Amino acid sequence: MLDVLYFIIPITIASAAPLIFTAIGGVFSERSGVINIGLEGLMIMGAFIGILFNLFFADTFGAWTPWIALIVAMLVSALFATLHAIASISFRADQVVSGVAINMLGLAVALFSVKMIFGKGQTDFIQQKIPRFNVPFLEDIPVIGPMFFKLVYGSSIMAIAVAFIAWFVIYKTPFGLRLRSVGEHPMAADTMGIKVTKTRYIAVLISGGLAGIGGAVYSQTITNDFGHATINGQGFMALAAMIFGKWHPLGAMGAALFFGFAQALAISSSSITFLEDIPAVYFHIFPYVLTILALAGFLGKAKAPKALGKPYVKGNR
Amino acid sequence: MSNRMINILVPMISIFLGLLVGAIVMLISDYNPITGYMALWNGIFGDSYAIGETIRQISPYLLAGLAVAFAFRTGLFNIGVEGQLIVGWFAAAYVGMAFDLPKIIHLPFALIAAAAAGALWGLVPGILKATLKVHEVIVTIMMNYIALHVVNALIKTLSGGGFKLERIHESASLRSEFLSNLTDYSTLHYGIFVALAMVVVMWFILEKTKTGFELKSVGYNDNAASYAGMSANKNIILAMVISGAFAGLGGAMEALGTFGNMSSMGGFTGIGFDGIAVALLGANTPLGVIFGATLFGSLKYGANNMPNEAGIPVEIVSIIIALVIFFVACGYIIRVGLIRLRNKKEAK
Amino acid sequence: ACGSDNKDNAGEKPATGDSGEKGGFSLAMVTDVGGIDDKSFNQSAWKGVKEFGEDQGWEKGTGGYDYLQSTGPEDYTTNLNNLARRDFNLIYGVGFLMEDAIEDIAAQQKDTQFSIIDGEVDAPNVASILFKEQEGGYLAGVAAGLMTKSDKVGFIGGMDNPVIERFEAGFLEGVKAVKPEIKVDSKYVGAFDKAELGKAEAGRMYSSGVDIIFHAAGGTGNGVFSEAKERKQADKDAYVWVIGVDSDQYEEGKVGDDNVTLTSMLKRVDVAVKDIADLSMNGNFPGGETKVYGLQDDGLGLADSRGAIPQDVLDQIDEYAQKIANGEIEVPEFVEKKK
Amino acid sequence: MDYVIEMLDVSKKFGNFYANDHITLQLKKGEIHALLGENGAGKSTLMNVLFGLYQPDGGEIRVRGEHVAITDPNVANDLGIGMVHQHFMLVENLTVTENIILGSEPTKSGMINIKDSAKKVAEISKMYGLDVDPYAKIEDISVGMQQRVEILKTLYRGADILIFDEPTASLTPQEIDELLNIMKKLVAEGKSIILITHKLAEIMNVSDKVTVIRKGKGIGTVITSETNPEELATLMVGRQVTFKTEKGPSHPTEEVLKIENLQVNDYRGVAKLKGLNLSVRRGEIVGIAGIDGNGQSELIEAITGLTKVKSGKIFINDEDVTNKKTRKITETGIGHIPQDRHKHGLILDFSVAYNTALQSYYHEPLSKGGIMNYKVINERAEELIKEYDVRTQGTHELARALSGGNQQKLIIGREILRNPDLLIAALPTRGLDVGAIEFIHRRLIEQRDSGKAVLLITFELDEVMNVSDRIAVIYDGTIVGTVIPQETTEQALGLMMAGHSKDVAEKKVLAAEKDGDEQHVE
Ligand SMILES: Nc1ncnc2c1ncn2[C@@H]1O[C@H](COP(=O)(O)OP(=O)(O)OP(=O)(O)O)[C@@H](O)[C@H]1O
Ligand SMILES: Nc1ncnc2c1ncn2[C@@H]1O[C@H](COP(=O)(O)OP(=O)(O)OP(=O)(O)O)[C@@H](O)[C@H]1O
Ligand SMILES: [Mg+2]
Ligand SMILES: [Mg+2]
Repeated sequence: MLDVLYFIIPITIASAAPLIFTAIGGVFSERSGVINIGLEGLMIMGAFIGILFNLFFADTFGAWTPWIALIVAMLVSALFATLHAIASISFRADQVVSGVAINMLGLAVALFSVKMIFGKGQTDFIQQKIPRFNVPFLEDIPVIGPMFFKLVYGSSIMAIAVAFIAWFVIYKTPFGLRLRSVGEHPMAADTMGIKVTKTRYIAVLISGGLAGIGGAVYSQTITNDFGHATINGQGFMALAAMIFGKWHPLGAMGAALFFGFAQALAISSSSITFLEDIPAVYFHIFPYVLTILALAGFLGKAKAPKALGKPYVKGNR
Repeated sequence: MSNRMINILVPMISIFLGLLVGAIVMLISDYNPITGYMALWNGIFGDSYAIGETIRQISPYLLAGLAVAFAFRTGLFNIGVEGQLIVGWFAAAYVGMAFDLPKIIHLPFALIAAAAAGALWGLVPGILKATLKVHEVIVTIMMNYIALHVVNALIKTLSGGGFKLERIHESASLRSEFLSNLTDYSTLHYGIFVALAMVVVMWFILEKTKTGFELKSVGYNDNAASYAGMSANKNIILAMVISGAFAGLGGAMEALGTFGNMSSMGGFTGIGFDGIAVALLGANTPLGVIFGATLFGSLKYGANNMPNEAGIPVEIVSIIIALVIFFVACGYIIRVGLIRLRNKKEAK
Repeated sequence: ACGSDNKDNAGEKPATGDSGEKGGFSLAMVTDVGGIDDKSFNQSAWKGVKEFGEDQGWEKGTGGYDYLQSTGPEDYTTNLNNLARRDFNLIYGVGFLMEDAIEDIAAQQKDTQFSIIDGEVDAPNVASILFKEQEGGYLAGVAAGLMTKSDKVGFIGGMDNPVIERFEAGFLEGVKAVKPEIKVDSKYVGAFDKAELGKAEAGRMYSSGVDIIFHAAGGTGNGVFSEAKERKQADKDAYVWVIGVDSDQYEEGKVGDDNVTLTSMLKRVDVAVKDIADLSMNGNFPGGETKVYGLQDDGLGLADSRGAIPQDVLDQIDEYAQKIANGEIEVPEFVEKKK
Repeated sequence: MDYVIEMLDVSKKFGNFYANDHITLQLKKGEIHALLGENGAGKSTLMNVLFGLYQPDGGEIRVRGEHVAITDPNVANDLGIGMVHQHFMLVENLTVTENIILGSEPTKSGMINIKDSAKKVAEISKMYGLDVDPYAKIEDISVGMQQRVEILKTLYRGADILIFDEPTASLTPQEIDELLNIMKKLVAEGKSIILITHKLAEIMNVSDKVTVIRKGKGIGTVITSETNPEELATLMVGRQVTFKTEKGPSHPTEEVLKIENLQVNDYRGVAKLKGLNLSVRRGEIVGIAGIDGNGQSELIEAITGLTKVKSGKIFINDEDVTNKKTRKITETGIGHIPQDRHKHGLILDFSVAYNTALQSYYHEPLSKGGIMNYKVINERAEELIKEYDVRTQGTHELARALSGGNQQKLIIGREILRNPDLLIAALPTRGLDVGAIEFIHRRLIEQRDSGKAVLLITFELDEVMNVSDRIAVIYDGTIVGTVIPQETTEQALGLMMAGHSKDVAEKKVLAAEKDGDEQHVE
C-alpha cells in the first residue's frame, strides 16, 4: 500500500504542477470578470517559448537556463494575453470567441515559428531540464519524506507556493480586493475610484504569465521538446480545475492535484494483478469519471464571479 | 449608411482586417500574399469540386455551431459538443454498417441513432447540472475524453481487434451520385440539407414553440421562469439533450457522408471546439450560425489549397483563420467606428 | 473577378488520361497530421520521396516531387485529389487511416498510381505497403532480453491498433526467445500525444524494477524518454534504458554525456517508398498487390547503439536477425491473449 | 456665494434623447435639497453627472464656487462628493468593511489592515449612529443595513456633500425614520445633502428646498416651508393628484385563501414561518404589515409553491395546494406581483409582448398544440399596454428599457388580466412616483370591488392603512394580530410590528396618549 503511495504522490504533484500555474492564472482573469478559455493557447505559447529559450541559451546560462526560460515564457505569454485583453476589455469582443481565437492563434504561431526556426515540425530536445532534487533534511522524515520530498521538481514546489501567494494576493492585499470587486460588481468598484479596465488588464496579463509558466513547466519537465501535440487539452483541464476549485486559488490547486491523483491512480492500479483482466479503456476513462463523480458527490455548486463575461461599460446597468 | 448596411459591413471589414494582417504575416515570411489568397479563393470557389468540398466541410460546422448556440440560449456552456459529435459519429457508423434495411428506413434510423447518442451524451451533464448544480463546463470537458476512449474501445471490439468499422451500407449513406457528379467527384453529400433543416428546426423550436419560449425564459432569467411556473431543471436537461442531438447529427455527417465509416481516433476532431466560435460569431442565432459555419468551413477547407497551389505552409493559414475569428469577435469596435463615421457624414 | 482571369494551371487542370505519357515521372505523398518531420513514418516516407526525387535530379513541386500535409482525416481525400489533379504519377498515402480515402480517390483517378503505407487497399492502381513490425519488435525484444539486469522489461504502446500490436507481439516473442522467465510489463496509454501519461507509466515501470522500456507511442514516448533521463540525471549509475521506435531516437536520449537510448527499432518506410517508386518508374508498378517489407528486405532493423550494447550481444542479435531473414524463425503478428 | 454645488444649465443626452435638458440645481452648504420628479424624469442621470459617472453634454458645474470637470468618480471623491446610489453599489460577497475601504485600503506591510479598518468603520458608525456589523457579508445583511453601509462609504472618504438617490425606497418605516434623523444629524455637522425621493412626506419632513424636474426639464425650485405636498405633486406631474385613495366599504364573501399553522424553513434550515394562520376572503384587501424579514417572503413563496412547506396547510378555494407545483397553484386562481420585479417579475431581455405572456403562454389561444401564436400575444400586449398605460415605444421593445414604474404596470396588468381569484401584491409600489402609486392602488381596489381577494404585502404604513380593509401584522413568522385600519393607529400598528400583541399595543398607545394629554394640560 505504502509502495503505491510512494509512486502516486510524486506523480500527482509533478503532473499537477503545470495545471496549478495555469488554473491560478485562470482564477486571476476570471476573478476580474474576464472569461479566459484561451488558457490552452497561452500554455502553448509558454511551452514553446520555454523550449526555444532553453535551446538557445543553455550554453550561456547553464543550469539556470530552465528557470530563466520560465520567466521569459511568462513574459511572452503575458504579452500574448494582451491580445485577449484588448479584444475582451477594450473592444468588448465576446470573451469566449476571443479565447478560442487565442487558442488557435497560439498553436499556429508557435508551430509556424518552429518551422521557420528549426525547419521541421518540432524543436530539438533540451539538455537543461528542470531538475529533480531531494529536499535536504525533509527527505529523511519517515514515510512523508520519500513521498513528498524525494526527487521533486523545483517547479512543483513553486506551483504550490504560487497557489499560496495567489491566495494571499487575492484575499489579503488591496489589489486582490479590487480584483474581486471588479469581477463581482464593476460599477460599484468604479464608483469607488477603482480603474476597472486597468485592473482587468492586469489580471488578464497575470493569467497569461502564469499560463506561460505552466506551459513552460510542462514542456521542460515532460516532453523536453515542442511540437504540435505538446500541449493538447492541458489548458482545458486547467479551466476545469479552476471551476472545480470554485475560482479559488487553493481550490484550483486542490482540483489540479485531484486530476493528477486520478491519473496516477489509474496508472498504478492498471498494474495490480487482480485488475489485470479489466479492459484498458476503463483505466483510460477512470480519471474523468472519477472527476465527475467527485463533483456530483460532494462538491456541489460553484458560483462564478457575477460580472464574468460582461464587458464593463460605464453607465450601463 | 443605414443600420442594415452597418450590420453587413461589420463582418466584412472584420474578415478584411484578418486577411490584411495575414497578408502582412505572409510578406514578412517571404510569401506572396496575392498568390496565397488567390490559392485560398480557388480553394474555396475555384471550381465546382472546390465548392462541393467547401459545402461538405460546412455541414458539420453548422451542426456543431447549432449545438453550442442552442445550449447558450438556455444559459448553458456546452464544451462537450466534441464528445457528443464523436458518439454521434460512432452511432451512425454502427447503425450504418450493422443493419441492412431499405434506404427509406436505414438512413433516418442512422441519423436518429446519431442524434440519440449525442443527446445521451448531453443528458449526463444536463442531469448533473439540474439536480446537483454541477458546473456543465467541467462535466462536458470530462465527457469529451470519455467519449474518445469509449468509442475507440468499441471500435476495436466491433472490428475484432482492428482500428475501424466496416463501411456503412449504401442504404445508410448520405453520399449522392448526383451531387458528386455535379461537383466533379467531390464528396459533397446530402448532409448539408440535413444541417440546414436543423437550422430551421432550431429556429422553429426557439421562435415558434412553447418549449422554445420556456427554454429562452430559463436562459435569460431562471428565477422569473420558475416564478412563471416553468421548471428550470426540466429545461436545462432538455436544452442539453437537444444540443447534444445537434452535435450527434454533426457526427452523422462524418459517418454517413464524408467518411462512410469510423476509424479509431488519435485525438479530437476539433469540430466541436470550433463550434463554439461558430455559434458565438453568429450571436447564437440560427441565421448567425449559418454565417459562422460558412466562414469557418470555407476558410478551413480553402486553406488546404494554399500549400497545394502556392506552397504556403498550413501554419500560416491557421494564423489567418485565427485572426479572422479574432477580428470578427472585435466587431463591436468596428461598428462604433462606422457609426462615428456616419454621424460625422450626417453632421456635414 | 480577379480569380478567373489568371488561373493557375496546376491547380485547375483536371486529371486527364494521358498523364502517364508526359515523358517525365513524378511522385508525391500525403502526410498524416504529424507532417513530414514527425520523427516517425511520415518523416521516413518523405525521406524516401525526397531522396528518390533528388537522385533523379528533380525539383520539389509539380512535375517533380512534393507532399501535402493533412490537418485532419477530413483532408485526406482532398489532398490526394489535389495531388492527382496536379498530375503526379505516383502518390503515397501515409498511414492506415488513409485506406478509405485512397480507395475512393483511386476509383476516381484511375490513371494515377497510388500507394498506401501501413494499410491495404484492393484496387488495380493501388500498391499496398506493409511492414513486419513484429520482426523489428522481435529484435528489440532480443536486445532488451539480453541487456536486462532485473529480468523485467516494459512495453509502452500508444493506441491499441493492429500496427502497434505487431510491435508488441514481436517484442514479447523476442524477449521470450532469450529468456522465457523475463517479465514483460506491457501497457497501452490510449493516445499517441499524451507525454504526461507516457512519463507516468514509465515512472511506474522503472519504479517497479523494469530497466528497459520499448515504446511505440509517438509523442507519448517523449514522456518515456524524459522519465528515463531524469532518473539518469539524478543517478549517473542508474541502469535505465529506452528503446526508441521508427527512426533513430538517439537524440531523444541524450542526458549530459550519457544517453538512455539503448537502440531504436527502425522502420524503413523510406526504403519501401523508394522501392515502389523504382518499380513504378520502370513500368513494374505492383498495382493491386500488397508488398510486405521485413528484415529480409531491409524494411526493418535496429539502429546503431553507439556502444550501449556490447559487441557480443550485438553478435547474438545478428544471429537472430539472420534466422528471421531466412525464415528459420517466424514471428507472430498478434499477441497471444493472456488467459 | 455659499453654494457648495452649482449645476448650471446642465444637459445630458442619450443618443438624441435629452435625459437632462438644461437643468439648474444649486445646493447651499448645510442644507438638504430635495430633487423631485416622476419616474424617468432624469434625476438619477443628473446626479450621475455630478458624481462623474456620466459626462455632461452642456452646462457648467461649480463646486464651492470653482468651475470643475468631474471626469470620473475619483474626481468627485476628491471634491468631497459622495453618492448613495439608487441601486446599491455594494459587492455582495465582500464584508461591510471591505466594501467601505475599497479603493483606499489602509495597509500594513502590503496586507490590508482589516482590523484597524473595521475599528475605524465601527467608530464612524457609532459617531453617526449608523449601526452596522463590520465583519458581516453584504449578502447576509438587511437592506437597511446595506443602506447604512452605503452612507458609511461616503463618510469614510470624508465626503461633505452627499447625494442620496432614492434611499428610502426599500426601507421599513422604522429604518426610514432613522435615516431621516441621520440626515438631519449630518447637515447639523455642516454637511450638505441632495435627496431624491418619491415620498413627499419625507421631503416635507427633512428638506429645506425642493427642485422639481419633469421630463428632463427643470420646473423650478421652491422652499419647502412655503409649499405643501399637493403643490409639489402638481408641479411634478403637471396635473392634480389625489392622495387619499378613494374607496368604498368592503363586502367580503367566501374564503379564497386559508392558511393553517404554516411552518417554513429557509434554505439554511432556519425556521422562518412558525405556525402562521391567515384567511383572505373575496371582496376584501388584506394587508400584511410588518418589518422586512419577518417571514413575508417565505409566506408568499409558500403560497405560490416556490418553496417547500414544512408543515401546515394552504387552501385556495377550498383546494389543498400545499407543496403543489407553482404552475398547479397558479392555475387554481392566483395572481402574483412579485416583490423583486427584476429578479422574478420580468425577463428583462424579453420584449414587452413576451413578458405579458409569461404566465399564460401555454394556454390557448396564446399557444396551441405546443406552437406559440405570437400574433395573438402581440394583440393582447397592445391591449394591456393601452389599458394599463404602460409607456413604451411598442410591444417589441425590451422590458429592460422600461422605467421601473412602467415595468410594474406591465406586471400588474399581466396578473390582473388573468382574472385571479386571489391577487398577491408584494411591495407593488416600491420606487414609484406618486402618479404611478395612485394608479396601482386604484387597480387593487377595483379588483376587490369586482369580488376578488387581494393580499397586499408592504412595508409602508401609509399604504397598508389606506388600501387594506383588514391588516394582519406579521412578526417573527406568525401573525400577531389582525386589525381594521379605521379602528387603529399607526402607533399601535408600529408596536405590533415590533412584536406586541394587539391588546398590549392598544393599551400602550392609549397610555401614551393619556400621558401626552396630561403633559399637555400641565
Ligand atoms: N444609460 C442610459 N441610456 C439611455 N438612456 C438612459 C440611460 N439612463 C437613463 N436614460 C434615459 O434618461 C431618462 C432619465 O433617467 P433617470 O434614471 O435619470 O430617471 P430618474 O428620474 O432617476 O427616474 P426614477 O425616479 O425612476 O429613478 C430615462 O427616461 C431614460 O430614457
Ligand atoms: N440601459 C438602458 N437603456 C435605456 N434606458 C434605460 C436603461 N437603463 C435605464 N433606462 C431608463 O432609465 C429610466 C430610469 O430607470 P430606473 O431603473 O432608474 O427606473 P426606476 O423607476 O428607478 O426603476 P427601479 O424600480 O429599478 O428603481 C427608465 O426610464 C429607463 O427607461
Ligand atoms: Mg433614478
Ligand atoms: Mg426608481
